[in-house]
Amino acid sequence: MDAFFTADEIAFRDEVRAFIRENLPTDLAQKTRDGIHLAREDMARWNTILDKRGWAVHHWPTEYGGPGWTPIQRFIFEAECASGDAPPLSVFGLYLVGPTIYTFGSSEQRARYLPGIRSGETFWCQGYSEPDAGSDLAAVRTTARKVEGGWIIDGSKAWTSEGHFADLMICLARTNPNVKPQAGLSLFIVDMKDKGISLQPVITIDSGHSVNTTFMDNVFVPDDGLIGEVDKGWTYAKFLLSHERTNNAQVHRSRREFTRLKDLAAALPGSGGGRLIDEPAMCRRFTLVEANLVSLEITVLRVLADQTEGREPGPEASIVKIIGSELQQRITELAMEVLGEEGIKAEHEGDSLLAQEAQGWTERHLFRRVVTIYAGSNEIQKTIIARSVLGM
Amino acid sequence: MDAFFTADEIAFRDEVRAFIRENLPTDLAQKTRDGIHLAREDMARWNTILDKRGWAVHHWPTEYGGPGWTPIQRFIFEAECASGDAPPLSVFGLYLVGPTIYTFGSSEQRARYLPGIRSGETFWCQGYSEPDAGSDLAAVRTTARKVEGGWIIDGSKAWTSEGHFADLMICLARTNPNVKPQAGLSLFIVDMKDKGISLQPVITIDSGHSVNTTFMDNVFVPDDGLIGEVDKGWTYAKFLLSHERTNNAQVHRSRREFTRLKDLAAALPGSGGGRLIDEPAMCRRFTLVEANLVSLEITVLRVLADQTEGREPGPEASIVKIIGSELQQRITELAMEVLGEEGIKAEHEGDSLLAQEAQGWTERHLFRRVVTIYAGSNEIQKTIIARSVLGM
Amino acid sequence: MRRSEQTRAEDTLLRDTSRRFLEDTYAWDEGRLRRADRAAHWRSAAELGWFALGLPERLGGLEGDGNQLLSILEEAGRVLHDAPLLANVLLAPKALSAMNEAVAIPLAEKLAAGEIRFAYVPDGSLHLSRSTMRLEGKGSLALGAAEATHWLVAVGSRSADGASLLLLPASDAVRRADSRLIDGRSASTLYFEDLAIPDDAVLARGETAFRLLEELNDRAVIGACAEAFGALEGGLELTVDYVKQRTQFGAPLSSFQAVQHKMAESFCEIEQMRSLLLWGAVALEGSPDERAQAASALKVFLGREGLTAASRCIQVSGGIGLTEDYRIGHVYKRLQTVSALFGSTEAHIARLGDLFIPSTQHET
Amino acid sequence: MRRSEQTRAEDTLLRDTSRRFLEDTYAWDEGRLRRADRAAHWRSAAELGWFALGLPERLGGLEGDGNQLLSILEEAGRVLHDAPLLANVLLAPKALSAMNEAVAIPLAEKLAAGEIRFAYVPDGSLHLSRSTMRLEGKGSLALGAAEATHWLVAVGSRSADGASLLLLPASDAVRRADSRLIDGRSASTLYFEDLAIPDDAVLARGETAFRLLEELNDRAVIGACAEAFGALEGGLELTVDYVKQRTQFGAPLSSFQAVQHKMAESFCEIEQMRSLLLWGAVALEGSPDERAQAASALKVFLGREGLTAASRCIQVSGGIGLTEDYRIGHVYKRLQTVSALFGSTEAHIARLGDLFIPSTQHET
Repeated sequence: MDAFFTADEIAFRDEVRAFIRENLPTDLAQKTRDGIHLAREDMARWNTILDKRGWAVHHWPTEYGGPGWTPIQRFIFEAECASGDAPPLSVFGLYLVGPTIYTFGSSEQRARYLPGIRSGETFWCQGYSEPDAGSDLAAVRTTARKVEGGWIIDGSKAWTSEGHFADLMICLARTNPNVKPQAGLSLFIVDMKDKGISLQPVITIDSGHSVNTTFMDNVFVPDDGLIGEVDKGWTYAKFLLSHERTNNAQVHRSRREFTRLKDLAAALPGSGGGRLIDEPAMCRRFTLVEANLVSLEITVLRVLADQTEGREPGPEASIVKIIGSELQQRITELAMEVLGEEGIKAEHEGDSLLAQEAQGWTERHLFRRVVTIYAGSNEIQKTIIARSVLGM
Repeated sequence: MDAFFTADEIAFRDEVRAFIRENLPTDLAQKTRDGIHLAREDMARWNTILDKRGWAVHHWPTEYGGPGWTPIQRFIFEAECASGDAPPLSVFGLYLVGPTIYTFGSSEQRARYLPGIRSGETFWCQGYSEPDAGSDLAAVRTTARKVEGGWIIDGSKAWTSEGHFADLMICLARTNPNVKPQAGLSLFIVDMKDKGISLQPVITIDSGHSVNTTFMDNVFVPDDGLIGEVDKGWTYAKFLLSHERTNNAQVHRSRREFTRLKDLAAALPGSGGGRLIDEPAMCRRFTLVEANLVSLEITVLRVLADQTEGREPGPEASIVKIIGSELQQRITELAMEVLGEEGIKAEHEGDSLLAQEAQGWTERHLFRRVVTIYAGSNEIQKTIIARSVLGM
Repeated sequence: MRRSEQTRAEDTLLRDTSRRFLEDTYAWDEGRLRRADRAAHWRSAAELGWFALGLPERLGGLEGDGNQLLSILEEAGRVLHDAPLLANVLLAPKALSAMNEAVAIPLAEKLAAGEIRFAYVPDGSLHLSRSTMRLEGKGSLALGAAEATHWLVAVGSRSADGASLLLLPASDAVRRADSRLIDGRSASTLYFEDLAIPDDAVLARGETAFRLLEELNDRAVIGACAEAFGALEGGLELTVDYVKQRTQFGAPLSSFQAVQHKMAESFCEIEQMRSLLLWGAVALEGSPDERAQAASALKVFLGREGLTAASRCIQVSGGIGLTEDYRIGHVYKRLQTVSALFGSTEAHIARLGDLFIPSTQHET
Repeated sequence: MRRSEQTRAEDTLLRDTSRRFLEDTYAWDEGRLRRADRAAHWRSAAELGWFALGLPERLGGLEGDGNQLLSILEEAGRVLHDAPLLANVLLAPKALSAMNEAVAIPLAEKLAAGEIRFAYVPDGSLHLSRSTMRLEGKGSLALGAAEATHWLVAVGSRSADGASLLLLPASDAVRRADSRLIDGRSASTLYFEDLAIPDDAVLARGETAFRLLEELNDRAVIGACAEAFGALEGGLELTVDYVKQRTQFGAPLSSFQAVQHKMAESFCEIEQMRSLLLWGAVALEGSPDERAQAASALKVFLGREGLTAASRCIQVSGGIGLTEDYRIGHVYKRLQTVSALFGSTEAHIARLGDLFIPSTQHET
């Protein structure tokens, strides 16, 4: 797909690649390869390394520490990080909270919260979804009641990823029950160390713990913990979701994992004596996934090229969540076929290539059932396309 | 699948097979192989042959000339007819009109109309759908107005298959505009030679003419042309549709055509020098279709076994339309891959096996887009399953 | 011969008793695995006749037919049963039937009483030297091998030349790597390292063994698919009930056409699988070719349409479907597990291709 | 380099002019084929610069880029154009660029003026004897060969050894079997029976010819997919408009979630195809490997997702979608046609597999 990039961009890619080769600790790369739920300190280490180079908040404006890259450069950077097995950066602080704060927050909030995100010292989690709200954010029931000098928050939040090691939560709460469901919501910064907060781990079907239910009982948030104006939380939350449309495609992670799966299938023997990947049915399945992966990559690049060249992205931006999430599942489904009996073991013994690779794939395969559900289920995405794009 | 049949049933199959071998004229078998829209006289010839043996109306009760077979025997008979390339019998008279008349008609109507259907002399067409009604039969707008000695029918009917050579039509018309849409409909027998009837051919995407739009302008139907009671037409029409649930699966036609396609792919060379069917991708696709075809056959047999053994069929009866129609399309899609460039020619020259087979497959492939639409589109079928079977 | 799901109602007593017993003792519940007294449960199953059902009369058995045997496995699948029923209900009785009666009768008696337990060890790379009678190589994943008293070992299953079926007493002398599978069951890989095999451990050799190994493996496939089918059918019921209760955007999920159609599609797939399972049940006693076709068709359908049907159930359930505490994920994992055991989906597609589309050489 | 559909707006004049011209002269209408004055239409296309666009400046051409060339074919596809534009817009200019200038310049001039017409004859079983210079065998379906004045004939395209690219004057001496295709276009099979080929008809031989033939065929694939894409995109618009108007069960079809989601799925497939087409456009001038990948990926996508998208449009349209008078069936037939030309879907999957997953031998 080189034909899609300019010479400058290819030179940029080489620079990023060299930096990662020289600066990514090998143990971090190994940990990234091994599992899907990374520890906070591992993510923080890499964040700090990037921050030193000025690359940690690569999609933020330069005034908040961003490197001033074009969206295409960010694509290249992320692709190189993924293919070099760099740990993923904590998604909430960088992609969600940071932009929310520099767009809608006060200058005090910017000064107080942005540096910690940039350096990787502060970890955030998201408090949007609720047990009874699911994809329907307007149904949020958590309340924030005005008191002297601040707000009292009560309620519970579902699917708090990384909540068990986050310092702060960005939390959507109902401040006005007397208006339309969407209108009475506000956005707060909640300290996770508040004594009113308790977490219940949610074990997911991969048997891992990355998600929690968060209970908030009489949690105090001072006045300066309100982001922007009261009752405007819905607008802020929607703004952010609509401006990070290509993130959920997870194109770089898919490319990296697919490459790894290809390598694995090329290293394993097939039933006929040759390589597994050369068995006709296997080769055909890999080929079809590759064709879909390329088309996803280009679709994402179209969106980013529009942004890079100063245009509003076209309707293709609305499909990347759907096609990206379906592809992630196709890749892990193919992995299960490649792994065979090794893929159904809950733990893997021995140091064979197969056993080493299997753990990560099995976890990923199970956990990735989530990607067609979260961030607006694919059914909701299709309804949005039909209504907003096709005018139905 | 022999394990599914009793010894008696296998003996019956041999008897039917022998009869077809001895009695089906070779030119009729050839015509059946060549195209999809057969001429009236060809269907009639085979009907007459079967009638002499007492097998024409094989699913009718014995009192109206049926042979008294079990539903499983009928399955076997139909399978043998299909695999022996016997022409299809005219579906409307045998499957729709006959049962309607012997169930709801008067004894005069039975005496007058059933013999012609049995012998193949009379051809019927169906007048249910309308240009604006589609799958929504309750929206029928054709009216029947009571006059001295009969009724005057005005309106139009869509998708009148075989209307251009039918003698009679069974026609759903509104007799009472002042009740709920379903309640005010009646069923009439309309003479296609009436001067008020005009037909407009509808050329379908296979470029064939088997379908018409029928315009009825002041068509007179005598009183004895009303079937059953006035305003009960909806009930009669629904009764019939619900009692012929396995017909739309077209399992025998699919088996026959799939066998033929396998033979063709075994006779054609592949790119590697061997047989086309042995190319791995081709073999895999044939295998997957075969697995689906077997499961359809058994699903249909389950329904028929229930009927044979005196039970109401279970919920599996509601899926055969969906899975049968999807399979028909998969088979012709596979045929297009087998045919390659020959499959996209509108006409085929030469006497090569490929050219000879291509005409029928190309027509079928295009025309069969209809099977997921007609007789209650598959979307409607899914809604019915969700509501009636799953209680959603 | 049963040609319809409904004829199973004729086996009302068996099915109802099984279901009641399983729902009482094994109903889904997070604490179940810790609580269940596995030994007592096994004895109760024996008392219900589950292990005698597949044995012929001459071995003191009840001579049940394929549908009856599969109905037990299906019911066990519904509650996501995790004990190794498959080998003891469906495989061991067949193997014992093929043995010398003098040896088989006491074993059959103990099997029926729940006193011994068999595990089926599918072939991996096993080789038995005819001259030295030494066994080398490893087996494929064997469900319940760690708890078994006897191992039915498939050796050299790829050709009639090297094929033999062994019955070995479970032994700690054999290296065993035990694994918990993602669906909660236990399975082991057995490594045989130059193990001496006594003559009387060889139940069959050569062509006879080859045919018997094919039959055992087809039975394993059909039985495992019956368990998976039961799980899937229960999973659809659970999901349909859930979407009727769960409200989103002001309406029950079950009122959305997209959810309705997804469930209808899963229903279509499940009913087709049921059809193949009915075929599998009669084919258990049919010709080897028909049995092989039914087994592979079932396996392929399970690994494709079955998994799709299960993943749709997770999808419409939303977040709860991703949690370990909720049942539907375990249904999915059961299907995923069965889909990898006894030959992969692609391996069964290839085998089915050989059966459905004989090559020119075979034809002549 | 264009990396987004929207940058095509920079070619506003070209695209708008093309669309207006095509909608005026070629808009869908049952009588269109009988009415259109094909010769006059061709001259107008030449006046718009369609045939000069792909020619280099040194041959008097406009040196348009891949996106511009494909946009013409895409627009032609939208109106289901049935004249052989592909060979004259995208292939002949490339072949002429590879020729001796003295010969190429006058041909390029006539091509640009619409005075001559090329047809591309893909290889079937063609063989040119190096010693006798006799051509034997048949070509694959050649679009517009009956109306062409010149044939670009691909010979021995399977290996560098036997490869040559020929430019032959169309001749009645060559046996030609003309066919109407299901999408309304004309194509011919040419049978060469011991035809003497003059030396100057050979544009390239050996390795050079082999690479050129690959390039021409990839261009044919990419161009044909652009036409099909235009047809499909127009088909989706037509269908969405139709379901908004069509009422069933008391509501517009477009209000049913099942219909909405089907259209959204087709939209996803179409946008992915557009992405591959943007890749194809830049790849026209990229490395041979990248061009081959883009071409085969497009072809595979068209034959699978593209056809699925089109069949969904028929499905939601209901009965009218099955009639010859309505446009959507012709969209489907256009896609079906392109899917069978220039290598089948399975052939391109196999080729893509070789490109994406190099075998061990190639790697070493």
